Amino acid sequence: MVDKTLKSVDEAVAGVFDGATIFCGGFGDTQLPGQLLEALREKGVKDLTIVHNGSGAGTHALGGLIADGRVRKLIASFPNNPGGTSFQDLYLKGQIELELVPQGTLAERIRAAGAGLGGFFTPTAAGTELAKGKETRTIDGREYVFEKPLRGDFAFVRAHRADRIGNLNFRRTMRNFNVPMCTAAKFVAAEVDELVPLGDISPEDVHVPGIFVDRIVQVARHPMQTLAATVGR
Amino acid sequence: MVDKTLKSVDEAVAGVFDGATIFCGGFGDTQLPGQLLEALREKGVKDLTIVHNGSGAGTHALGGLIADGRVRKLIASFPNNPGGTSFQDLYLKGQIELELVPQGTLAERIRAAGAGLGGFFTPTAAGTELAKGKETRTIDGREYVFEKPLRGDFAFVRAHRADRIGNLNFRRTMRNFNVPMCTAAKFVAAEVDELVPLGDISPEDVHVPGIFVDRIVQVARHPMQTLAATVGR
Amino acid sequence: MSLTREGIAYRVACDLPEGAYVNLGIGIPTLVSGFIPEGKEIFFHSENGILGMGAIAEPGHEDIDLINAGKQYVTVRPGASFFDHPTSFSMIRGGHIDYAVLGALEVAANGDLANWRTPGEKVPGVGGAMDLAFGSPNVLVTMTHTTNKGKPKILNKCTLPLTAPHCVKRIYTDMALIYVTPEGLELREYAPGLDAKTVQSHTEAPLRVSPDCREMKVPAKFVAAAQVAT
Amino acid sequence: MSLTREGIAYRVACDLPEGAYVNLGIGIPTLVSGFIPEGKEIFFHSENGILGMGAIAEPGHEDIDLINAGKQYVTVRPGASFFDHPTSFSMIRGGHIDYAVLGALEVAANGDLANWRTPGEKVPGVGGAMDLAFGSPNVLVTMTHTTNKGKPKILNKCTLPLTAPHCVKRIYTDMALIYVTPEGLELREYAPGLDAKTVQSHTEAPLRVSPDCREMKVPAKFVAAAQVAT
Repeated sequence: MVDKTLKSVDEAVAGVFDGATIFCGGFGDTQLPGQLLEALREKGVKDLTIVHNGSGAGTHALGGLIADGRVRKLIASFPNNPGGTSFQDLYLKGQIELELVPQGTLAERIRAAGAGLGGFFTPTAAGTELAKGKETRTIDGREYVFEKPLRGDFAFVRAHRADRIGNLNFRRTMRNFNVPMCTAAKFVAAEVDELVPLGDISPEDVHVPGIFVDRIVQVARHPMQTLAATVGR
Repeated sequence: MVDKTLKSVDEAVAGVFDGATIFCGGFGDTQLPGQLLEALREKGVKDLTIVHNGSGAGTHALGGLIADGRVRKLIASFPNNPGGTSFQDLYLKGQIELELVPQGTLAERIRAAGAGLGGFFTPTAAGTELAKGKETRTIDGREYVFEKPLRGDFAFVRAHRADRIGNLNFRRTMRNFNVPMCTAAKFVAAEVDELVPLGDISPEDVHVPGIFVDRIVQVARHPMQTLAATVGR
Repeated sequence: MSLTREGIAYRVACDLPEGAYVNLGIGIPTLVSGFIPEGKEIFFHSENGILGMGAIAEPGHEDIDLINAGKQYVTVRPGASFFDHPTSFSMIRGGHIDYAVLGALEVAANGDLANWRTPGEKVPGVGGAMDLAFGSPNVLVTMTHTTNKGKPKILNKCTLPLTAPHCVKRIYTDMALIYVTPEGLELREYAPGLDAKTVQSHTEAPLRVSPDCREMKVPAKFVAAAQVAT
Repeated sequence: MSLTREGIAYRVACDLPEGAYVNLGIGIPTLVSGFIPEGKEIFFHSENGILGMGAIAEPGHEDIDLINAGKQYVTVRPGASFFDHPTSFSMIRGGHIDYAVLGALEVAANGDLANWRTPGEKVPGVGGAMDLAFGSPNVLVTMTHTTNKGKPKILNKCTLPLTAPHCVKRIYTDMALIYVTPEGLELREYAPGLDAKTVQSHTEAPLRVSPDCREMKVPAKFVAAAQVAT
């Protein structure tokens, strides 16, 4: 019987190595795979490349990993969170690298890797400084920029429900980058609110089929990512 | 109040013009938008380009449209249904054109059009006769074929449930080409089993958001596409 | 005399037709949803995966898993849908979002938009701004007509890095409503108490005055004595 | 002596490891699912949007909306999922389908596969064959060793249009199990009652005999006196 469930987040991050490229799912800090990222912090790997929409606030999860100096490079669309972050401090000191990618291009590059494509032409950024040095092409009268797929060694995501074969289901706006990220990393681990018996997730409600997921761990949301912590109640 | 529902399939096909490119959703004949296609037959437009995975069996719906000589060209991946079709007869007589596209490439070309991309590189078909005359490129040591987006003037699909603003929900294997096709045509009409009040389809269960759909019509499946007709009961 | 921030948002809201699919950027654009009259159905898109977004969630009624692109806790309306990022940006880049209402730092006479990188900003961030500016067929800009030092923001040529070239269709400011046309900028409306000449004097790029040019019709509560802050 | 069609499918089934994601082509590959032992969990993919496909539906229990890529009414197992074509072919082309078991007309010594276009076929159709052949990291071919006229189908070079170059990993026939290696074809097993020399005599491409080469272990019911039909 296939069983992708793990007892602890430590097991899920055990294989991460120095220099790895890590997809970090979620959009906004409440949806980060906070417990997996904290386990990764504990593990102490370094020179990581992190792919995430933002740069992570505070001193836990992604913000903590960056504050600890474990991250060599961030690939993101919106790292300048208004609140100020560890990333911003390190970036201004020249101690962390940034590859800035428009949000839609970031999502599509990840999807392209998962879908086995060699790259695609997008109109976004054509004629702007974010297209500098990139191949462009005029197709049917419009200018496009060539973008290559973006692959990860590891993807860490947070989902709502999962079963033992790795099917994932998300609530509300939780899908975001998690869906493409699960398809495009060599090893994918999800922390979930709830582990349910096989068959409890209706086949129509599977948002990420188990084929894309290697390991599952049921764990409460990180205390700093709860509603109480976020809205101050 | 926005209301995309129509009373009849005739209204849904009213705008179709000679020479139009028509996306025909579904996979296999039971899932064709049979009532919309029959209405289109009735209308009598000609020189159509049809995009569909197969070529349609029998003498109703897609098979009927082709038998009537209304289709100038078929863009498909598997037009050689074992049972023999009107398409095959006309093709052998040189009376209909065929653009043969691998199934995954067909789906991805349609998706690319809906997603505003200028094209993509796929490994599929590199080095085979289906890549003849196409641009190829070696990316990270692998050969890829350049494929352009495929747009439709009209998309006709069959879904399970819909609401008045065009949200679509599908049962079981009904999603197939319908999902990308809805994103990539100028005018999209869906025939559905059931029209439900707004809010009855949970936001998590919307497979095609209403933004991609122009018109909805509730209509029973075409009699030739029912289980009784298919399994002979 | 000039419009308040709310006045600018109100004027945009008047122009959104029923059934429109609309993405609102941060700042003044966010206010637009508050001025859609009851009964006019508009579908608001949030790029993190919502169509049919409703109001900000009431305190005590937030859902931890339901946020908008600005990371605020929001609600959804009946008929809403959730989806992933590739789908959300397919909507944007594929031209399906009828209107993108965006803030701006500078707009040029040819519709060039600069809104993603301020001169003083040391850590850059682009988010979904470029995708929206390239993708939507109707990019509507809302901003104060001039900087808080009184310098024009509607220019012959943008000085800041572009978000997208030739993308802006209309400019809604505290002083005016201006259309971007193939023949250059066209002044369509001026704020109550102003006139075309005054608007031009705060605008670097030349304005053609539309034959239909008129004073903007907005409720008096949206008209302020002085220029509003950004 | 040679294997029956069921024998070929049985031999493939023995090689599929627990937890594998597998797509089965039409013909002999379809039979493979019938030989997975109880308790070995394999996930069958159907390119029209199913993962976790089960058996063909019993008469009277068909669901009009639940078909496989061969348009047969099928069932699903607990833990199945449904999805659209772009997602399904992302699985295939993205290398996520661990094993693609495909029929073949010809296979070449370098792993070239020809299975989509027969010489007599006047209306071409490719379906998902190329995506599977290019996408899966383990393309396993099942076929009769020779044509029904006794001509070899394992060749130095394919004569028919290719489905994909260099894609085949293993060839399962009624006579043998052959691995495609960078050094050419390697005979790993021969059908009960045959020997390496006999297999080579029905194979155009040269076979290297593996040091571990042995008689295939299959139940006697899967061994026939004569060659099976295609």
